[in-house]
Amino acid sequence: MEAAIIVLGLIMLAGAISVLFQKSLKNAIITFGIVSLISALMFTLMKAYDVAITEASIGALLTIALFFWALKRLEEDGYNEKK
Amino acid sequence: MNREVVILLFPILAAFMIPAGTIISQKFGRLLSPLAYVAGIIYCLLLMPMIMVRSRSVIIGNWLPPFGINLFFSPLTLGLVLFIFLLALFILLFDLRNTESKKGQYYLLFNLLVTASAGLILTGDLFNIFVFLEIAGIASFSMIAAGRSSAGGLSAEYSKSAEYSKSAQSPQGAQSPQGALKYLIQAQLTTLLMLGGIALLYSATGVLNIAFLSSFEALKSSFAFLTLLLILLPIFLESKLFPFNSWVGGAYQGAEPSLAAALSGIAGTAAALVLARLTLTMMGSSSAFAAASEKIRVLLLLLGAASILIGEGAAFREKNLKKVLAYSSIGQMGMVVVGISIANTDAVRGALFLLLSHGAAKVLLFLTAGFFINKAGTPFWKDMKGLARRMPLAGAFFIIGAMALMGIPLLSGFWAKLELIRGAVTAGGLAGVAVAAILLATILEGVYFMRIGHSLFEEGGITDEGGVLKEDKIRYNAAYLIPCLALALSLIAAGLFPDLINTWLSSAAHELLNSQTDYTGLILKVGGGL
Amino acid sequence: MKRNEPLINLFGLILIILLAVLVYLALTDSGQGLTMLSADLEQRVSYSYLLKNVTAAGQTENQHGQAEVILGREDYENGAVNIVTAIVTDYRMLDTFGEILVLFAASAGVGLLMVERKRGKAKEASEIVKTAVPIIILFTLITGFYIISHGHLTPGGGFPGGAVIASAFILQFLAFQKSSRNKVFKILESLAGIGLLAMGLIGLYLEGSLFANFLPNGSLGATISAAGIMIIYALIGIKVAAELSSISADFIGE
Amino acid sequence: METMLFILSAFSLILTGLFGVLTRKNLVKILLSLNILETGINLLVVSLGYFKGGKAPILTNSVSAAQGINFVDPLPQALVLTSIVIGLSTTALALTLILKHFRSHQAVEFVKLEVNE
Repeated sequence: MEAAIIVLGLIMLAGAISVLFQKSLKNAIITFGIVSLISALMFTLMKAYDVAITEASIGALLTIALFFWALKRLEEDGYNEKK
Repeated sequence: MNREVVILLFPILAAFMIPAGTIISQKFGRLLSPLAYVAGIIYCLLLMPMIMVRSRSVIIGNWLPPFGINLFFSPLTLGLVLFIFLLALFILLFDLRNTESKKGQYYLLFNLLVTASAGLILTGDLFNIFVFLEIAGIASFSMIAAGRSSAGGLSAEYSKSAEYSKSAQSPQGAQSPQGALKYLIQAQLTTLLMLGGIALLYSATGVLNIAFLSSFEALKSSFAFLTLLLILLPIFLESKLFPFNSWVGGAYQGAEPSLAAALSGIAGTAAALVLARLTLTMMGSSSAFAAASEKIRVLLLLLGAASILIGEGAAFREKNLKKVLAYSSIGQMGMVVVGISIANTDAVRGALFLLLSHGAAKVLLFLTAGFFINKAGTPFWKDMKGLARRMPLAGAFFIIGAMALMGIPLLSGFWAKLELIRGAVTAGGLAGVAVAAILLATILEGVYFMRIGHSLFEEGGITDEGGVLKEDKIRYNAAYLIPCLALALSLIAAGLFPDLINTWLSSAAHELLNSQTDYTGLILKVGGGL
Repeated sequence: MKRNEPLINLFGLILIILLAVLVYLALTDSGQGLTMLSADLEQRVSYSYLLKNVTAAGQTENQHGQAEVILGREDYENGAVNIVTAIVTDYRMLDTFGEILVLFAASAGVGLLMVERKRGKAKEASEIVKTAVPIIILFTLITGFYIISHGHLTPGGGFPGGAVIASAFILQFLAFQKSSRNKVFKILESLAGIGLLAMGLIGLYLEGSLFANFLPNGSLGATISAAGIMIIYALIGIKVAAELSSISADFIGE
Repeated sequence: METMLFILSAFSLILTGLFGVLTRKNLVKILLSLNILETGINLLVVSLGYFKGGKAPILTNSVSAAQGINFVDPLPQALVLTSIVIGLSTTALALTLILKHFRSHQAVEFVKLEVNE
């Protein structure tokens, strides 16, 4: 149990840090999605099943979808990551 | 029966009806919302005699605190709810004629902002405060960003004029999303930290109810300080306290005048009351936070004094009329915070009086400023030369509002500042700094309002150039006159006969300062305890 | 304005480390008094929720004189086996109501502010998608209704269930590029909201306080039990689904 | 011990999010940092209700006979449910504002605006 928490925590921390330092927004959003899903896993470890379901469906899935739709619209408006 | 709670439901019902209603007509929200507040005000007045005699803790879902959530109805809270409902009604009346193109959603959000402010005033539960703060926040970000242009509420002529297209090319023309975004990021950051603080406090005590928290055994000094600081952060932000007020300029510049009035008069009042509730009722005479309350008070006093000086200084240098008013709000809220932090009867009475006086005066000033900006077609007060000569009544309203803010004798602000200073002098010590800050701020306020007033009443000016201000444009409409007349008269009435609200002030200050008998005791007696 | 990235990062890092140290010191201070985690479960309000003895109605005691909750017994406080659901829809209903208002405000705000889409229509979906999507939508809807209707028994309830139903509508937008249902969503939003208020007001009228449960609780653990909670969660589910769908529709655009 | 590990990982996320909000200048990145901060806070809140060996707060036949002692605390979980939905609402609104901001300034950073006049 302890080992699982430590491993998951470290993965989450690494993911969170890489969200901040990634050049590409698309990759950053995907990484954030992974962090969010791992946090849902953490919630199940803490026996918070209601929270885990809500985090997975609302916190991870819908939030990521919103980010992607927004990014797509930004690109349509002329946003370019490389600049 | 806990039927006092119905007071919160009038604006909520109006908000719920708007999405379906706008399918019928875009005007639905604009016409329905004032009715909700008329009903709310009547209901408030019906409740008032009963609540003035005896405060009541109203429960939700038949669960007694600390298990359920309670709303606290006392002369203080019900009076403030009545006050913000009145302000909301006035602002909506002003909007009735002066805005053509606001969508239904705008009124939905406005109703939610007022609901959240009323909820913040009434609620007795920490997590509930967090939820209401979020509602108020989301409603205000959206409404600020919906402002049509940087000047806000400009007349059609102006938007076609050369000056406007010049300013629209510079980034200023569409800056409302930026102000709203800055506000959103800061507000979201602090409310999230507040949630962390609430959870830490819960894990130490096992309750979320303010009354129960305050009657707990002592917390560790450093832990109490940490959690209190985290919990107070978003409230510092909402009450525009010094290091947390960088959003104010951008947000108010983006907002239309009527919205700026709502943010300053309604949301500001609610934030100040939550601050008083947490620092006086929760920390005040309790044992739980005894170790940290002194430090928090000193912090509040210093931040309050700093924001008085910084706010008034910024207002002094500002050229945009709406931003002048916004920055002076920072200063005035600083004075309220100082009064709360001194925590003796005189200071708290002064702070509450100032809260009411500032709320009413600011709404009057913002509505009048909106009227001026609309007529003159420019947001800068220097370009409004001679405007008040053509519209003496509006000019008089502006002068009355400004004098009430300054604290000229015979107007409400005078008594408020007098009691505040009296309280600070009684307290002595560090409060002396606050007295100096308030006096200096009054001088600064006097100078800049004098300059603006002089410019407004100056000879010549705007009428000569370009004929922006045609003869038929200076007619008033009832939608502007009725709210402003009511506000100006109440400012004068409170100044001439301060005894009118004396009973209310005394019982309100008593409730905040003697939480054992007037707040905690009542709720603990009803609630079962753990 | 030129920004010096590494310097700002370093400055931020130092600030964060400082904050971390301060929080650590505050949490591990050795002084007297309550601190983080010093309340055990027995000392928290949740203990009474778990034992369903907030009002002590329907409570029994076992031979040790301790409170006991028995599955299948009738008329426990709100009849929900899932205590989180009981808290969300009953004990702390005002918070949930506020949460709905937050989502309501956000959907109105997004509708008010969303900019028009510049580019024309996206390309038509293929035939395979068009046949497969209705089937997927059907299954998603069934899952959503299941999650909502079993909120009092299993993890789930109105919010995730509403999100799942919304995802069915999102799929439909993506496959057929139609968002003409906006009017329906608006009416549903209004009706579900007014329905929730009506539930609250009936509770106020019959039981004497807003959102008080006025319906029979049924027997603890049965599928059809906790009637008030089921209705409230259904209304929440409809409202959440309508709001999330209209937010998504605004983001996807025409 | 387990609780402490949960709290520690929550704090690490909170601090990372805080760092991101303070140092990033891309608005989408700031928003992602806020979401990381929110995830961290949610983890913190739930972990403050976690007890070692506790069961999920759902009454079943096997646990209802016992006196409900070995459950995890359900109240923080209920609070976090609220917080997650609030987080989604703010994210949606902030993204809308960012899109609007980009339309008027062609930038996903805060732009320095000329002072009046």
